[in-house]
Amino acid sequence: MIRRTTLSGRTFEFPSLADLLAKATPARSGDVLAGCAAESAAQRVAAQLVLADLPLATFLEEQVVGYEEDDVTRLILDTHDAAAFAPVASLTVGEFRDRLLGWAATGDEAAISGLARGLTPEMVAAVSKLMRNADLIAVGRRTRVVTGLRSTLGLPGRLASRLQPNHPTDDPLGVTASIVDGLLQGSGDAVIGINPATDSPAQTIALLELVDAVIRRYDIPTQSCVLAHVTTTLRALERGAPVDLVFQSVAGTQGANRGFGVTLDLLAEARAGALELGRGTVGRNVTYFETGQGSALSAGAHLGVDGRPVDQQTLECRAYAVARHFEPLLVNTVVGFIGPEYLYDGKQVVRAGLEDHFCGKLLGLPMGVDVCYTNHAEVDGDDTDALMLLLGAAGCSFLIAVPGSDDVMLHYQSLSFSDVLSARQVLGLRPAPEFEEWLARMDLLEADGRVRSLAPDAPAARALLAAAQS
Amino acid sequence: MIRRTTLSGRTFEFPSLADLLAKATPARSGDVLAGCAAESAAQRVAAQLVLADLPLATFLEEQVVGYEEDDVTRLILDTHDAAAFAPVASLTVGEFRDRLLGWAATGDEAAISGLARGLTPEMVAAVSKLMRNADLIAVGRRTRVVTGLRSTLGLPGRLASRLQPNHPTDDPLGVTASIVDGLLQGSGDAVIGINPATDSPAQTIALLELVDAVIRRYDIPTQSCVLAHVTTTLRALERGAPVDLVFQSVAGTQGANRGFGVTLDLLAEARAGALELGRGTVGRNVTYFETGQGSALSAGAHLGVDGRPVDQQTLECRAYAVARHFEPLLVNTVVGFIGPEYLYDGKQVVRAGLEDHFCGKLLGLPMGVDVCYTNHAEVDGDDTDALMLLLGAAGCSFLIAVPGSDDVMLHYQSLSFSDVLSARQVLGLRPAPEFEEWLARMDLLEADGRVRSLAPDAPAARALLAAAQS
Amino acid sequence: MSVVGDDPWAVLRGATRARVALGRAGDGLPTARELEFRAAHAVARDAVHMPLEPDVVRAALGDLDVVEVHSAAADRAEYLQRPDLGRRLAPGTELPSVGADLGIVIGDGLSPRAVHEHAAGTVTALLERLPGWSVAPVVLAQQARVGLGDEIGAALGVRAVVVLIGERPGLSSADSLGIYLTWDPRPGRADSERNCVSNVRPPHGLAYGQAADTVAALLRAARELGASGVALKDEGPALTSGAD
Amino acid sequence: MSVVGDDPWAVLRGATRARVALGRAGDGLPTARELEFRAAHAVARDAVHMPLEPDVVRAALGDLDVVEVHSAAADRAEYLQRPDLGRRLAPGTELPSVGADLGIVIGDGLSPRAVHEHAAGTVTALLERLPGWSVAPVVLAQQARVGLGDEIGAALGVRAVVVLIGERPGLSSADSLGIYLTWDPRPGRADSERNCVSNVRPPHGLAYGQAADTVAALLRAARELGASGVALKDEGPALTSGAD
Ligand code: B12
Ligand code: B12
Repeated sequence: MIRRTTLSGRTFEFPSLADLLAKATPARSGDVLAGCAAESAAQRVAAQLVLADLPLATFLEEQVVGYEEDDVTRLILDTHDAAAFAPVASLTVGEFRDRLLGWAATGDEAAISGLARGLTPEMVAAVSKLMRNADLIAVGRRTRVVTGLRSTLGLPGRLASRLQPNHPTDDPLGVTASIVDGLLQGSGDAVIGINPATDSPAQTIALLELVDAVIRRYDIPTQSCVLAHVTTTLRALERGAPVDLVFQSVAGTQGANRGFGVTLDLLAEARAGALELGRGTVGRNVTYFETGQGSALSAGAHLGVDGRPVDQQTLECRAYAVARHFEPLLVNTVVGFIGPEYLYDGKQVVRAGLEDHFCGKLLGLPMGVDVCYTNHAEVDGDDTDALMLLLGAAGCSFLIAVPGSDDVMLHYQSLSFSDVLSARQVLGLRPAPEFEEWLARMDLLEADGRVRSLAPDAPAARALLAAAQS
Repeated sequence: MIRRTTLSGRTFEFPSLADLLAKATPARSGDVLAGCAAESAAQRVAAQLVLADLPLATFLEEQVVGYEEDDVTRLILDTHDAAAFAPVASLTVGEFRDRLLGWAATGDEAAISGLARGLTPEMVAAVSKLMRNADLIAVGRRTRVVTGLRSTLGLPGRLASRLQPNHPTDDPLGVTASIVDGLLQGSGDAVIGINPATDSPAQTIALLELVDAVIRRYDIPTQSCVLAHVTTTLRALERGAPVDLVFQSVAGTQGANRGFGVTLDLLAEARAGALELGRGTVGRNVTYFETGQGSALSAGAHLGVDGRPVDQQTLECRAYAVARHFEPLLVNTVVGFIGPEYLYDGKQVVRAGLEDHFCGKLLGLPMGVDVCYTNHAEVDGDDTDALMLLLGAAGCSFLIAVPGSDDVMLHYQSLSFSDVLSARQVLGLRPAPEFEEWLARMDLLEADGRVRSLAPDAPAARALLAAAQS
Repeated sequence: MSVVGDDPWAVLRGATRARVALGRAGDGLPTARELEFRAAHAVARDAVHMPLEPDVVRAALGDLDVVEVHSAAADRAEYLQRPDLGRRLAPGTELPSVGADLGIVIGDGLSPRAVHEHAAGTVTALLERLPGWSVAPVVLAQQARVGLGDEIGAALGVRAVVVLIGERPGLSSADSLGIYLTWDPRPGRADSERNCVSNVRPPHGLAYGQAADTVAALLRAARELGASGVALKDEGPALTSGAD
Repeated sequence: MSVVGDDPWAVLRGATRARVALGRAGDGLPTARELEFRAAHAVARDAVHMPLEPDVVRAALGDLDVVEVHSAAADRAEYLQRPDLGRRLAPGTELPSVGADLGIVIGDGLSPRAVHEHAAGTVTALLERLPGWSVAPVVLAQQARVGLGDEIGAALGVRAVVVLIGERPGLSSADSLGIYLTWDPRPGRADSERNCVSNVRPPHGLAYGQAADTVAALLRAARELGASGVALKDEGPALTSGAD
């Protein structure tokens, strides 16, 4: 269906829903690469004007990626909850934005958070395209998603972090050193999550056992994860390894997931395996997913109805539909991870990070962000500082942190442990409650709740350093 | 004095203090224009390394702009307070950064804020160049500068705003309409400040009387300002006009101030005139200054010792030394105001806004920011949203706001009245206390302290709308 | 004095072209207002890059003598990045040294549209108010900054120069003309040595006649004083009589 | 097992090249650490743009046959913006259809330095472990992405292709080599149909021998399975024996 509008004397036409969404998206290198980006600022605004007048319900009738050929679309439509959708069913996309901002201003978290299962990724992507950064933040912070396994995540006034202790050869001592460094700086309440350098099940099991031992030794209320491919984690499960969380990278089309070597069934199977272990104390969320704009295009699986390219932000939201089906403990976008071909510079990374957080949360996900950049992109620490603090203000569930911002295995810069402390301090945020109590027990907190800067011979430091010595 | 260092095998030399400061500055189009920007990322880091090891006291001995030929330099050195400097007198620039971050983390506001008169602009510029955005914010929010005239500004947890009701022909009705619109949205606690379209003393007086009448009619605890040239304000003072605040744009060199048509004596004379009127209730700060990176270069007055260009951020800090001498109620940088030749894009505007805020405050100024952009720069509302929220987190004293972000006389985009509401909401900030009470008295606040969204026939709206009808 | 209609907010809207009474969605702008704003931003950005069409201005100026010049900034991209070049004439530019009382420069500045729409009307109104002043041929300058008038004025040998220039385009005001006058123009003049009349843009900004009145008065006073700038004030009455 | 010296933090520092035990200034990084970080960032950015020097690689490969090719991305700027072009051969590229068991592609990827330093050593170690495998001439590819191996492998007519490619340069790891192997390579293969061995970068990353052991084992298993990818797992033991 062709939609059109006139703006200062020029007529703009949008031949399909996918095209309309793509043209309405803020500028992004990945959409230029896909050939679907707006050609001018005027065309972009025109698309936003048309989009604003579109009834939300349109997205239930008209598809961006076909129902027959894509299992993500089927998942979205088949699990759509009409009752949850009812409060906004009669609104246009523009009215939906206004309604969200209204609820956010009055602090009506229940109204916003109750919509999740009634919203489709395309609806959420659409409304985000009409929002400025401040809107994404104002609504994001009033959307509540609480999850738990051995710590509780997503509570108001809290900001958790994933401790990411990667090592280029998965060396146990090296990994342990980074874990200790992170714990000493109050990191790890979301998860201690290692990307394994190799794909071997034996290695994955070794790492799982290593982190499990640290967690048990110090009785830390958190969970571990080894971010191997889900098929590798399945083998670890078979062999009785201590798997807290099943991890997988997911994307927004069936084709892109195939490129990642995953199907919905495989994910369900792995989740069932982890659930069975019953390793949770405060909750039963046993999956962890990573996403990021550009992955579908990178796999050449970004085309929708009639072979038209779908913009990367809409596809990213569709990945959230995959994730939410498996009731995750954690989901994070890895926002500047791949490179400049998808998010060119700091501006695009900041915008995408805020979009992803907002959209994920609105869809009901416990949303975190890996605020990061590669060395071939036009991004630096000033940009990640800005995104980190904006996400803190937006009520982001958790951030990823690595020693000194430098991941020596994945080769990119994420936040450092101290960056997260700085965000908590500036915004008055605290760690997950169970973990905060643990920090206090370990004598790692000052009277004012800040994480102490310890001398190596302080008893607390000595206790934890022992893990890296034994 | 030539300073040098070696970085991954290459030697970098910095022939003068001005050159060292310039090369250490984050990338900025204005420094490229002036011919003093770093030529590579490596050169920039090398300069930062050298700068980090420089004793702070160096800036008392070695000048960037000569003492003999520049009255701003003389002002800086002649009013330097050695006792206030004592706590940091022995530190290098790098150690100074560490010390500031340490005090910020423990919340020691007194230690930071007490330094102001002991610091020179060059010291503050130097340390800012070593800081990331998050550092500028962490320290900025722990630097306390409180001023007052008829409202109190700079208190913790508060964010005030200047209501800027400009009109292309200074039409009284038009100006009043914008004032009413702003008041209805809780704006104006810092000042109701009009840029007059003309330079005529008669016009200036007419506008002063107009705002004074509104303020008296509704008994608003705030102050007015007509931002005419100080010589025009002097004539208005002579003619008995109700002048709350003497305004002037100032810059960081004697030459640039000459280009603006001002001298230190002229500013002192005008301040004395306003002080004499005794129009304050809660304080006696009667001056208001605007600054902004690039103004000295624009006036061709950016050269220092030996005719070497000085970077625009260092010059901006020198403008703060001019401002602080006159005990201002308000100072703000107009951070994206001139155009892309000085601050190219959103990244540069955000960085410069945070630098200016931090540096101004550390020097003891009641620092606000006009978060803005022109239509020839690569900046948009997403960038200003980010800067606005980051400044809110940084404890910025006030922001400038105009109807719908669109200044129809100065032709640029600043924040809108509702943007400021959104910043207050997201960050939990409140207006100046006297003004907040007034809002409550006028029935403009909800129970939760938010500014009401009023129907035009609500009594409060009707009361204020009357001003635009009479 | 304004009449209140059905919508009391109309009082505000009728009084100014500023974006008043937009309403609110929570603490943000309603979608419709937000998108209007974005559309205006797209249009204003285009206005910066629209080229000056000399023939449009020449035609509007009727039979006034016109000389065309170019600043040292080669194109729009260079102009935006190098204001210094916009203040100098292109190398090799020749101008007749006519030695008149007044030189008039029309420069594109940041809004060629302002020049297309308002330059000729303003010049005509100004010349009407300056009987007895000898005037050099009008100089039409491309990629011009205000300071370019200094070099042009000196080359023409005029006692004063008036520069009419496109002000940077605003969101709702993409066609605003600024007038800068400098007594005894020569390279190196500071901005404090000029006077400015801005926002010429009928019907929403200053009318040609109003602007010309002020400029003519300032020129006469500058001739008295032998200088322009901060010492010289527009001592006319307030622009409009006021609403109360 | 590690020895504790005077500084107990040395335990952490000695165990990993990750930036552990940096200390804190308030809640931020101490100035010295912060500036080290910025310096490393400047160096890593340069590593992306350093060009591949084919002669360096050829010399290190000794008398192995080498064919040079270029992807469809004309230069570094295009390569960074157009990953699709980095996965295709430049138009008109000709390769001999040799029909061997194995093709080896060395591609600059995002770190030519990784290729200069580690490609030849890895190839040598791998070939030693594959007695009896027929091997096509080594293809040295500029502006290459991993997927380029599919088209090369198909053109060479090999049963499997191994791509050695410069991983994106990290802050402390600008020379890391990745190895991707694909059974039955042809354009259109998904990444799930390959296997990967990464972080080849002695002494801090994987040693050539370790990497070659894994790749050789995977190749043999792929031949069994008739496929590579997620179904094929490296069933070797954990890399290091563990510290406890
Ligand atoms: C960038 C990256 C990605 C991107 C790839 C998209 C892109 N356009 O680049 C994304 C985020 C999508 C990704 C996903 C995954 N990745 Co990955 N990825 C990397 C990373 C950080 C850099 C790769 C690089 O520099 N390549 C060089 C450039 C020049 O090549 P390129 O052609 O531009 O990029 C291609 C390859 O990077 C390839 N690729 C990327 N990851 C993987 C993983 C596998 C198993 C394979 C076969 C191919 C592959 O996909 C790209 C597009 O074709 C490496 C870490 C490292 N040190 O190298 C990990 C790494 C290669 N990935 C890894 C893993 C495990 C995965 C996942 C399987 C995780 C998961 N559990 O789902 C998924 C799915 C991969 C798949 N089958 O598609 C592991 C591989 C471990 C191993 N020995 O098998 C690595 C080493 C990191 C780690 N240790 O965790 N990855
Ligand atoms: C940008 C700007 C500035 C910049 C100029 C630097 C720069 N590189 O552009 C800064 C921030 C430094 C500035 C300062 C001041 N400005 Co101013 N400025 C403007 C603005 C917003 C746009 C000008 C424009 O588009 N010019 C067109 C381009 C193409 O010219 P340009 O060569 O690039 O820029 C030159 C002129 O803009 C000139 N200029 C700028 N402001 C002024 C003011 C006066 C009185 C003069 C003579 C020249 C002048 O300086 C620039 C460099 O030579 C106008 C508003 C408008 N609607 O035009 C106000 C405006 C011109 N400024 C005004 C004023 C009052 C001032 C100040 C005197 C304020 C004060 N109290 O100190 C100061 C000092 C001016 C001086 N003597 O130097 C008034 C003039 C009123 C009047 N009729 O006299 C205006 C109309 C705004 C207003 N109503 O308040 N300004």
